[in-house]
Amino acid sequence: MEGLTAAESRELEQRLQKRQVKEFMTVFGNLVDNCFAACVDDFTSRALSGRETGCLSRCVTKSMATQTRLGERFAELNAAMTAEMQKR
Amino acid sequence: MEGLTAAESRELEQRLQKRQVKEFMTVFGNLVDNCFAACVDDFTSRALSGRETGCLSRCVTKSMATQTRLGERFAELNAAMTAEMQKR
Amino acid sequence: MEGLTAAESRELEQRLQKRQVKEFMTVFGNLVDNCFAACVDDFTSRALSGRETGCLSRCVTKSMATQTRLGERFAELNAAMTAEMQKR
Amino acid sequence: MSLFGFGRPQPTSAEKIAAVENELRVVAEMHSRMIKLCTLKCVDKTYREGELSKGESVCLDRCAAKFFEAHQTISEQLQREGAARGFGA
Amino acid sequence: MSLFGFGRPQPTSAEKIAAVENELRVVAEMHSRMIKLCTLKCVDKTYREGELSKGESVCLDRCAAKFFEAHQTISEQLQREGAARGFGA
Amino acid sequence: MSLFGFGRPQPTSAEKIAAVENELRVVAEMHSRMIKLCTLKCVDKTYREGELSKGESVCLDRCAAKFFEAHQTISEQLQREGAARGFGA
Repeated sequence: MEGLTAAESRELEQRLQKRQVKEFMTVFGNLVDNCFAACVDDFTSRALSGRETGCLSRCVTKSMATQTRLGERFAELNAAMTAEMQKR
Repeated sequence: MEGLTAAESRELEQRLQKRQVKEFMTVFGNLVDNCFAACVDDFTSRALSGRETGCLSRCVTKSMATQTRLGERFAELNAAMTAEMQKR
Repeated sequence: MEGLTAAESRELEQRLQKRQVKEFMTVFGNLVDNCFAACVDDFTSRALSGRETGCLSRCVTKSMATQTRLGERFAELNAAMTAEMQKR
Repeated sequence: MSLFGFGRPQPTSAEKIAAVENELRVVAEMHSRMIKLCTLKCVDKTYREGELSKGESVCLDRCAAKFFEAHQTISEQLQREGAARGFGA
Repeated sequence: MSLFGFGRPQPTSAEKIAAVENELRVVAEMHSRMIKLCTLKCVDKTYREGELSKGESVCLDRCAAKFFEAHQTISEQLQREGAARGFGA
Repeated sequence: MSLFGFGRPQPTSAEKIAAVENELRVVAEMHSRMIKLCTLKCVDKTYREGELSKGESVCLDRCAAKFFEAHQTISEQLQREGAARGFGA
């Protein structure tokens, strides 16, 4: 954060917190969309069936694993790209 | 809105109005997307055909009915969930 | 922009620049989504194949042509609609 | 706002700017919506060609015209029926 | 904030407003998500009829209930497992 | 800004903050886009298993690498051709 005064850094930090909240909500929302769309299909009752509950639970676990894995790859690839750009 | 001063309430109200406008635009946009995607399919002319116009009109009516119905369910379920949480 | 003071115009202009950046990012993001989804399908290697690269390149060119063409139509139709509304 | 606004007959700067901004946002959203829908309806997704074919170009032109017509039709219907049914509540 | 906040025991106006706004946004997003998903699951896309059929109406009611249950189930699982795995990092 | 900016050689606080914020937003959007696309390409949607299979894991790794390459390729092409054609106008 070079070139920012203390007041600017504070302001920026507040905005970043807001952004993180927003991003978490986007990721969470996409997860709900995906898992509900993939797992819930039986509208003969008002309550989730055992099959649906199980599917949702596996979907959440798998989505979290996917995000963790892709997060690691993203960090590596982003670091490599940044290093590449600074060499030029 | 307990714990807010008059000035804070005014500020909040303005933001909520802005949010409502935004939400209406999202809902309206999704409706346009859905109905256009479902109803318009004939690109041999520049003007909507009678069939397309009829389909769009029924789609809008049905989408509004869907939103009204789901809005009622949402309010009930949200009230029940809030009551449930306060019991704990 | 009739009815705005100089200070208001400046403020508005800054917001419009921010909006343009945001819109460009949306359009760019949709293009990446579309072209990646349409062209990349082979996950037996880490690097893009010649076929995939060619497909991506044609997809970008065609998407830009689509946007240029639709941008022209949008401007014409919007002007016609505005003129129509002022006649009433 | 109209109920309690008797003390300030002029819209504030923020309100005027918000109004202009809002109008431009509506137009911009409509534009990007049209691009998305008409690309979906008209453009071949195999991307064997990098240029728009004649058929695709004509389809895009017609799709744009139909999109505007549909947009206006839907807006008018929503205003008519939505006012009666309290749409969006 | 809880670690370094000892100098200001009261939340500022901006913080209080942001908290209320945020809560309302969560509810609004949940609402529009439910509309999208349950329309997809329950409403016939040919639009041969302009009114909801009995079957569609019942499906929407059940879909709404299932959506709330699923939403809560997923939130709870994420809180449990996410805390352990550092979800979102 | 570069044409008329001779009166203020220093970027304002708001401008500096906006620049940092913008860069982070670009990265964040790229990240969430990658998650969406690679999940779609690689993860089995029946959710019979709660863990990623070996095949899915390898597919995700390769998909991430291809996504970065595609992202860069597309950006470069847009800069080349977009400058010439006035893309986004």
